[in-house]
Order: sequence, then C-alpha cells, then structure tokens
Amino acid sequence: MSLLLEPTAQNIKEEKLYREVGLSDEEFGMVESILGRLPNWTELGLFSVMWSEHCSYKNSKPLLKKFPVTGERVLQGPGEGAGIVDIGDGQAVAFKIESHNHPSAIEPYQGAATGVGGIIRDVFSMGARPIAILNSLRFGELDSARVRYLFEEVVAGIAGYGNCIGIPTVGGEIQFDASYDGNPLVNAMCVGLIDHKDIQKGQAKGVGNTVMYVGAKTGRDGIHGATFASEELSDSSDEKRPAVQVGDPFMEKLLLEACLELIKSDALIGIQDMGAAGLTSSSAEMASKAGSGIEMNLDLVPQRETGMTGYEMMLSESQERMLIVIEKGRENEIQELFHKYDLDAVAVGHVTDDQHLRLIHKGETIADVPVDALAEDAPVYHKPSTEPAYFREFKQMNNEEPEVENLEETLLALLKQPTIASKEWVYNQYDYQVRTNTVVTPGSDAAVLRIRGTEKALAMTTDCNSRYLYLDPETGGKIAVAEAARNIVCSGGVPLAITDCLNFGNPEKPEIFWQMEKSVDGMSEACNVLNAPVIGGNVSLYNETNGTAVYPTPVVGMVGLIENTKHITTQHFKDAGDLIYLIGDTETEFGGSELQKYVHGRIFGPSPALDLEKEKNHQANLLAAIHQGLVKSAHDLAEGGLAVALAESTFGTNGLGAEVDTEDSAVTALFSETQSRFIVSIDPQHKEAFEAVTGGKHIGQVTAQAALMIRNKGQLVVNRPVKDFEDSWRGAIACLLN
Amino acid sequence: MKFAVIVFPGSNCDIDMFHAIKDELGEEAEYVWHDAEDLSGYDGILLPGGFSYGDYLRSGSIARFSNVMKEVVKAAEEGKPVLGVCNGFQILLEAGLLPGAMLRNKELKFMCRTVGLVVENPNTMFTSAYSENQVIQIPIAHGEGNYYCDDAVYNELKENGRIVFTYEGLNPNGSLGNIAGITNAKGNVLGMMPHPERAVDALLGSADGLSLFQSIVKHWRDSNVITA
Amino acid sequence: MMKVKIHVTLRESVLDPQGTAVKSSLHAMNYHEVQDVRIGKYLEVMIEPSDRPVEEVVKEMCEKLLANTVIEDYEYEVEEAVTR
Amino acid sequence: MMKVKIHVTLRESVLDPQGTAVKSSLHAMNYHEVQDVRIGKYLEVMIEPSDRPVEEVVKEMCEKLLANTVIEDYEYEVEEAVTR
Ligand SMILES: Nc1ncnc2c1ncn2[C@@H]1O[C@H](COP(=O)(O)OP(=O)(O)O)[C@@H](O)[C@H]1O
Ligand SMILES: [Mg+2]
Repeated sequence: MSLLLEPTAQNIKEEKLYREVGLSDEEFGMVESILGRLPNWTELGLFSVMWSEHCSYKNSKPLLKKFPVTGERVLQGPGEGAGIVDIGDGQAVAFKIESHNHPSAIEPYQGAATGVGGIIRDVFSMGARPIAILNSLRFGELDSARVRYLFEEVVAGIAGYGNCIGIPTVGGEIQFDASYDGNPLVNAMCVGLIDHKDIQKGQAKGVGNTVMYVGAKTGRDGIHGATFASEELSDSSDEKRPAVQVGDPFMEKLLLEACLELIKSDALIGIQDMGAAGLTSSSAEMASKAGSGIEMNLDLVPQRETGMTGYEMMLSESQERMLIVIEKGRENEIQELFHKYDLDAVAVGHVTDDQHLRLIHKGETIADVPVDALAEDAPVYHKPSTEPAYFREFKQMNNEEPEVENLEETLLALLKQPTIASKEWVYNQYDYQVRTNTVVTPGSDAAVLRIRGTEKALAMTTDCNSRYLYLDPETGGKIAVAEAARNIVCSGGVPLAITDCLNFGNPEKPEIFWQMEKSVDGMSEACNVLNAPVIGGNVSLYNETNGTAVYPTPVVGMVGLIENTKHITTQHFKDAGDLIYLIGDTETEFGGSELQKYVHGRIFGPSPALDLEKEKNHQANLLAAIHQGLVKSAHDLAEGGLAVALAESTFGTNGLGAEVDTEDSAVTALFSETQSRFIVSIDPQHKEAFEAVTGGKHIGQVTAQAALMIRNKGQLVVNRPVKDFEDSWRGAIACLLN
Repeated sequence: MKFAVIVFPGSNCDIDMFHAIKDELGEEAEYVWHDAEDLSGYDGILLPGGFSYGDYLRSGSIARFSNVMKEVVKAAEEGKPVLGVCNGFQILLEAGLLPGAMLRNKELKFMCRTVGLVVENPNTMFTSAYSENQVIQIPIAHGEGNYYCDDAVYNELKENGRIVFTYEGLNPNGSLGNIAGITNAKGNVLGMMPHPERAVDALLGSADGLSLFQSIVKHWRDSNVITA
Repeated sequence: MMKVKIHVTLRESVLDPQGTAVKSSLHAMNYHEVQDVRIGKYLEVMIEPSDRPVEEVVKEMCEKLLANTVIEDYEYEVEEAVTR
Repeated sequence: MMKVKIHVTLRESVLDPQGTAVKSSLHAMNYHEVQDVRIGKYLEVMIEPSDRPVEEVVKEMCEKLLANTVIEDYEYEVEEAVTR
C-alpha cells in the first residue's frame, strides 16, 4: 500500500478515494465539516482507522450501553486496556478478551500469535502482571483440509507466542461448525494481577510532558489492519495481504518486564499499547481521555524500513510497541530503564493544550486534527433490526426427542464429536504450568491459579454455545453467561465479572443486527441476575465469507475468586463409594444439542430455556456446599447432557467408574441439554447436610470398578468399561487430524 | 547453601526455580542477570527454562555467548553443582559443557504434560535422595527436547552412568535412548529437559522434584564438612 | 531424479525477529561488519519427474504448502540430481 | 557491501522430522513425484568488508554461532550486493 505519490486533498474528494479506506460519503462530509477544509491523505488515514468499526464501535456502541458495568468490586470498567476488579487485601485482577479473526483466516499462525501478543499488552499497559492466557476458538468441520490447516496453525501460533513469553495458557474452548468454515474465530483472553496502587491509565496529561515511543521499530506491516478487520472476508481477501504481522514474543517479554518496572516510577504519567491503528489510536485516545493534545515529530519514530511516509507510520500496526507519557525532563532515566532490557525509548513529542493531534514530518505539519473528533466523537449508528424468519419458525417448533436406537453406542459417538472430545491435542501444546501457579490445569471446568503469598486463588473460563445463540440469541446470550458462571462455581469460585467478545456477521444486515441486539439483551440480564458486571470486551463484526455469516458468537470470559485454596474443586470423581447427585430437573430439550446435530446433521427448534432465578439458586447452593466442605467433585452439564458429563467425571480418575439410575424417557435423561444442572459427588457421611443445602437428587455412586453403568427405569442402558469411552474421547481430535 | 538463578533475556522459569529454592527447599537464592561477571559467591548454579533470546536460530545458541557463561564454565570446572533445566540444558549443550545437541520433538509440537522419569543413576550429587529405578512424576514443557548424539558419545554416557534420567514408557520427544537428563564426566553438571522445580508442591500435582534439590544440598553439606 | 532447491524468505516489509536477534548477537560477539541478517527456510526436494513439468509442480507446491505468500516469498532452482 | 548466502542443513546422519512431515503432507496432497524432503535454514548476511577477509569472518561466524556442527553442516557463497 506504499504509494509513490500521495493523492491530493482535491483528488481524494473528486475521485472519492475515501471509499477505498472505508469511509462513506456521509462520513467524509463530516470530516470536511469538522476540519473546516478538505483533509489531506494522512488526515484521511487517521479518520479512516479511527472511525472503523474496530476502533470506534460505531455500530455496536448503542448496544454496549446496555451492559451493566458497575459493581462493588469494579475498579475499572470498560474503556481502558483492560477492566479491573478488586479481590481484597489491596490486590485486584485485570482481564480482557480480544479477537484476531481476520488475520487468522489468512495467516493462521501469525494471526493467532499476534492476537495473543496484543491482549497481553492490553493487560500490562494497565500495570498488571499477566498471569494467564485463555482462548476461544471456532472452526469449520474438521473434514476439510483447509480447516485442519487453520486449526493446527492457530493452535501452534497461540502456543508459540504464549510459551515463549512465559505466560501459562490455562484454558479455553473450541467448537466446530460449518458456519465458521471460511471465517474462523480466534479470541484470546489475558488475566493479570495488580496491586491497587499500581493501576495505570492511558492518559496524556500535563502540558509540556514528553511523549515517548518504546519497543519494536515501526515497519509497513499491518497498515489498515483495523479497516481490514471491519470488512467481510471474500475470495479476494488475499489482496489485503500486507495487513498481517509477524509477532516477536521475545521482544514482548522484554517490553513486558520493562513496562512493569516502569510503572513503579513516579515519572510515568500515562501508558497505552499500540494495538489496532497503532500510533494513531494510542496518541489520539490518550490525548482525548486527558482533554489535552499531542504533537509528534514522526522523523523521530524508530523505523524499520526506509522511506516511510507519515501515513504509513501512523497506520502501521507493527507489534510490540507502547506509547508512554512521562514527566518532562526525566527522559534519561526512562531511557536507561529500557536500555537495561535492550529496548529503545525515544522522545517523539509532547503534550499540548489545544486538543489537537499535530504531526510533523520532514519539517512540515502533515496533519492537524482535533483529537476528540478522532476518538470520542466518531459517528455512531443505530442500525435497523429485523427478526429473521428462521427464528419465528424455530420458536414454534416442538421439542422433540431425536430417535436413538442404541444409547450406549450413541454416547460413544457423542464423546467423539470434536466439540465434546478431549482438547488435550490442543492444550498439551500450551505451557499451562510456567510460573508454577496453575492448580487446576486444562481438563476441568475452569482453570484455577493460586495467588502466591495468600490463601486465595482465581478461577477462569471462556464459554459460549453459539448453536443456542443461533436458534435464540436472547436465551443463548443468557446461557453463555450462566455457563461461564457454572464453570467458575464448580471450581469453588464466586463469579467476579466478565469480559466479552462479540463475534457477529455484517451489522448492516438487519437480521444480523437483530442477533446482536438480542444477544446483548440476554447477556445483560444474566450479568445483572448473576452479579457479574461487564468490565470490558471487544467487538468483531463482518465475520462473513462470501455473504454467509458465522453463528452469533458472543464469547464470555469470566474470572471468579476462590477465597481459600481448600475450596478448589474439580470435575473428576475422587473415591469409590462416594454418592453422585444431580442438581436441577431435566426437561426434553434438544434444540441446538449435540444429539440433534449428530442425529439430524443440523440444528433447529427452540434452544433450551433458561430461568435465571433457578440458575442463581442452584449455583448459590452448590457453592455453599463446596464452602462447607461437603463436595468432592462438581461438574456442570453442558453439551451432550448427563451421560457425557458423567463419563467426563470418570475420565482421568485411574480406575473409578460410576453407577447411576435415571427415570423419564431414556433419551431425555441421558442427552437432553436442559440448563442449570450439575453432577456432584460427595462423601456418604455428608448425605443429609448436602441434601439440606442443595436439594440435589441422589442418582448413584462412584464405583471401584472402572465401568460406566447407567440404568433407566431399572434397565441397564449403558454398561461398558470407562476405558472404551475414554479412549474414544481422548483420541478423537488427533484421529480426525491424521 | 546459596544458589544463583541465572536470568537471560527471555528466561521465564527463573521465578519457578527461585521459589522452589527459597520457599520449598528453604535455601538461599538470588537472581543473577546474564551480564554478571562473577559467580564466586554462589555454591550452586541454576540455569532455568524459558526461551532465552526467543530461542531464535537454535534454542540456547545465543544465550551461550552471554557474559555470565564464562563464569558458569568456571564454576563447572571448580566442581560446583551446575543444573540446567529445559532451556538451561539446551544452553549447556550449546556451550559444550555437555555433549550432544537438541532436535525438535519428533512430533514437531511443543509438549506440556507430566511424565514418569526413571532414576537411572541415584549415585550423583543430584540424585542421591532417590533410589535406583525409582519412577518420579515431573512435568515437561518443551518443543526441542529430542536429544541427539553420535554412537561413541552415547556409549560413553551409558557406560559411565551419565544417563541420569530416562522417560518411562512412551518417549515423548524422540530422544535417543529415552534420555531425559545427562551429566558431564565429572558428574557436577546436570542437564535435563523435565522441570523438577515445577514439582515441589503437592498442591500443584507433584512434589517429586524436591528430592533433587535436597540431594544437591546434602552433597554440599557433606563436602563442606569434609573440607572444613 | 531432480533436485529442487527452494528458498522461502520473509517478505521485505515483514519483521524478521530471528534475523534481528542473530544480528544483535553477532554484534555482541564483535562482528561489527555485519549490517543485516535475514533468516529463511531452505528446502531440498527430490522429485521423480512425472507427466507434468517439474517447474509447474514445484510452483504449485510452494503456493499451496511450502510458503504462505501473505508473508513469504519463494524462489527455486531445479537441477539434475547427482547419484552417489 | 557483500551479501553472504548461507545454507545450514542437518547432517545426513541426523533424522529430519520436519522434512519427513512435509513429505507426508505433500504425498497426502497427491504429489507422489516427491521422493524426499530435507529442511534447513537459509541466512542472508550483509557484510561491510573490514580488514579481515570476508570468507574468514563468515566461516568463523558459522562455526561459532550460525551452525551447530554436532548436527548441522553449512555452506556459503559471497557475492557483491546489488544496491537498489
Ligand atoms: N482452546 C483451548 N485452549 C486451552 N484449553 C482448552 C481449549 N479448549 C478447551 N480447553 C480445556 O478443555 C477443558 C474442557 O473444555 P470444555 O468442554 O469447553 O469445558 P466446559 O464445557 O466445562 O466449558 C477445559 O478445561 C478447557 O479449558
Ligand atoms: Mg463445564
């Protein structure tokens, strides 16, 4: 995208060149009236990236307003690099999730790797030490060679970056569905730990203070990345190729350590990472938030390539860079700090009082634009919304049981479905233990990390069943939040807050916008009832390939607090003779279920219902039982229902089995995906106490014989060695890849 | 006993090593930056895991030219215990303190999980607290742990009890002869791919690694009593 | 039998973290004459000629698998393999 | 300015798991004409001539850092760099 001769302001207008960088005629008119003149090419570039959906949230802002964002523990809500929640004793947890979908679709390894790098910077730019990484991934079905390639490379990219920088990747989730065929979703979440006193903000305060550039040099990579992320993918997307960057986790490790040392310095005024729209967004946002302006001399920007224009430097999305504002006169000590880590820190400008972003290049002023116009005052659209016909149709359908001939064989088959099968093939490539805090490693409901020097621990998870959301976005949105909370509660934690990544199709299509609207409604309600405010997130729209949208996928990342490591609970059965309980009633609900997909090859009908009050009670009861020391294992029922959850609880227990009685119709009892349910195992001596606290139903016991035996109305319907189930489940993904 | 935990740019298991020594073993430990010029004040040298210099080119290849490595060589010559874990092992190989080289794992993937290790030689200063053929549970986390050497070196290692640890059962990375850890001829330099410093606290799954550090301390105490 | 030598290198505008690290290391080792280092892949592929021209096959393999042209360039030479 | 092209390859006696994997992928993609694949590194080093002969400097850098001769062989060519 390097042009020898930049178009003139006149050209831009007459030839409507602004359209090529993503601005509409109307938006161009707005720019003209804000400036009171025509923008030049560099200025146009600033507006085009800052007003892209990715940076401005112009189509999603009205929806995001619906989220509850406050709470007793919230120290920092949406708007900064990451949200922050109090966990007592002067400590807090910072976290955020972000998408890197489009880059990952064309260069899966680097796309995923730089996605991880970006979210880590968001967290340490707040002053927090990153302690864990999670992810949420969506791919098409594994029977396509292209999908297998994307899947393998994305996982390798996440591993490559996280392992090298030395932050454990402790959890995540993956679903496979044809709707993601050409447009995989790659969302990465980072969790950090911070002392209240160290919390930083990205603000450029104090006229005359120095703006410094730290980290990697600027190259031409990633120019227009933010714009690219705000368009649909098509077969010609390869032409946008320069928009993909290569990550350097080693550089980021140095940057991370240097920045965490920097925050201890009282010379630091503000710090922000250069993420999407690089220098442009970091400078404009820091100034806008502080009500100030910034002047930068681009000649001073460290450059990796020769002959870069101002436009290119401002729009570059080279990785591993940060912008900081420091007290004037203290540049030397900051430089020394960075030099210790072999990094450059260069003064490139200063804070002004005129609320303008002014750029000097080769002695000329090449841009002079009000910062608020770029940041705060970007246009906001209220897109039309239409309820899709498919939704009405599904809603009217009855909940029917899919026909199943052999329950045992069906269970075996479900355990092999890649969405249910063990994700070991994935997480064994992640260093999930580095820094030795990971108490619950991947493979249980939520990952748990202890907090060194305290008795506390943090539980964390990502969740979203997009099939339910496709059938019914409002209910599905509630379920996504509730499921995340269930996973936290099963691990012994109290949900603190969520971060979300709204992955949807093209919002200009009314039916897609309707999906967004309803999903957000459902999520907001669940957050309110379950007392888990939204402290930050990310929006990724235009996830479509050649006109077909992905399922609505608002991924929920949740962190919970475990007051004492004694409360840490996993899903695995512990001892023979323990009693197995089911919390929650079971209805016939198969819309969007694994069984429906397996039997019919598609999903339809109403999604499972969710009663948030019931959900809240079940969670509270289970948590109370855990806190009273009554619980040995706890697992929520998700895809595949009771039978799958039971099987999963026996896996990895080295020789335990289970024996369970069910009623109802067998298919419903075993495979229905009714919400708000848990299976729990307890020591028999706690029978009365546990029943009193939870009202759970005793359905069986853990056995010393490694077999899974399920009876329905007295008749054995499943009776097979655990090994058979476990082998199928463990090997399924590796098997599909070879 | 006072340990130096060497920190290269890109080391990331330094903190694990430090806490294992300080909190679990109860001995002294200090971080020592890669440009240090003097290690004479330390009784034992620990090269932790991670990705020194991004592991670019070959793992450990750049780190071995750090200033501090001259001092590590000196400490090894003086007979001080030198332990390299994972990336630390790779650095010791590149530096020539141990023979052989590392190739990428045979499956070409990074691999993180807990494996069984067989203690092949309990008669070293690193393993005296274990018994022969004892199987211990220790995590691995590496992408290049496929140990390689030529036949002559292998025979020499084997005959002299310098193969200290091997993998039990399935070999996770393709290493020659299931090798997981080897020593130098003098027996005071140990390189191993598995992470004993990650196995020092039952809360995190295993405390089997603690005995390795205890062995080092015991050896140090014994030899110090003799020289004193 | 043909021996194809393929060079896959990062595109010029793409960051080369490996090359950068090696360059600094060489400088630290006092090789100040080194101005720049770029690191790529080198593949030797032995091909038994089929009914399709070797060049065509190699080009296709590069585009499809051996290089990702989003960030990489490739070059190749075909030569008659010497049998030992 | 001199441009040095360096090839670092695994020694023949050393198994090349990456080459083997690429070969299987190519076979899976129906390139049955492929008989063997070996993968190595390709480095381009730009050198400003100093008082020492370039060849000597390059050889030393290869021995010390760029190749590990326990498992790798190296080869290099020196050419005059074309300036653009
Ligand atoms: N992409 C991934 N990265 C890391 N861990 C993963 C990933 N996908 C799944 N896991 C882990 O596998 C286990 C099972 O995942 P999942 O079936 O999604 O659990 P749940 O249904 O309880 O949310 C969890 O511990 C999860 O963290
Ligand atoms: Mg769960």
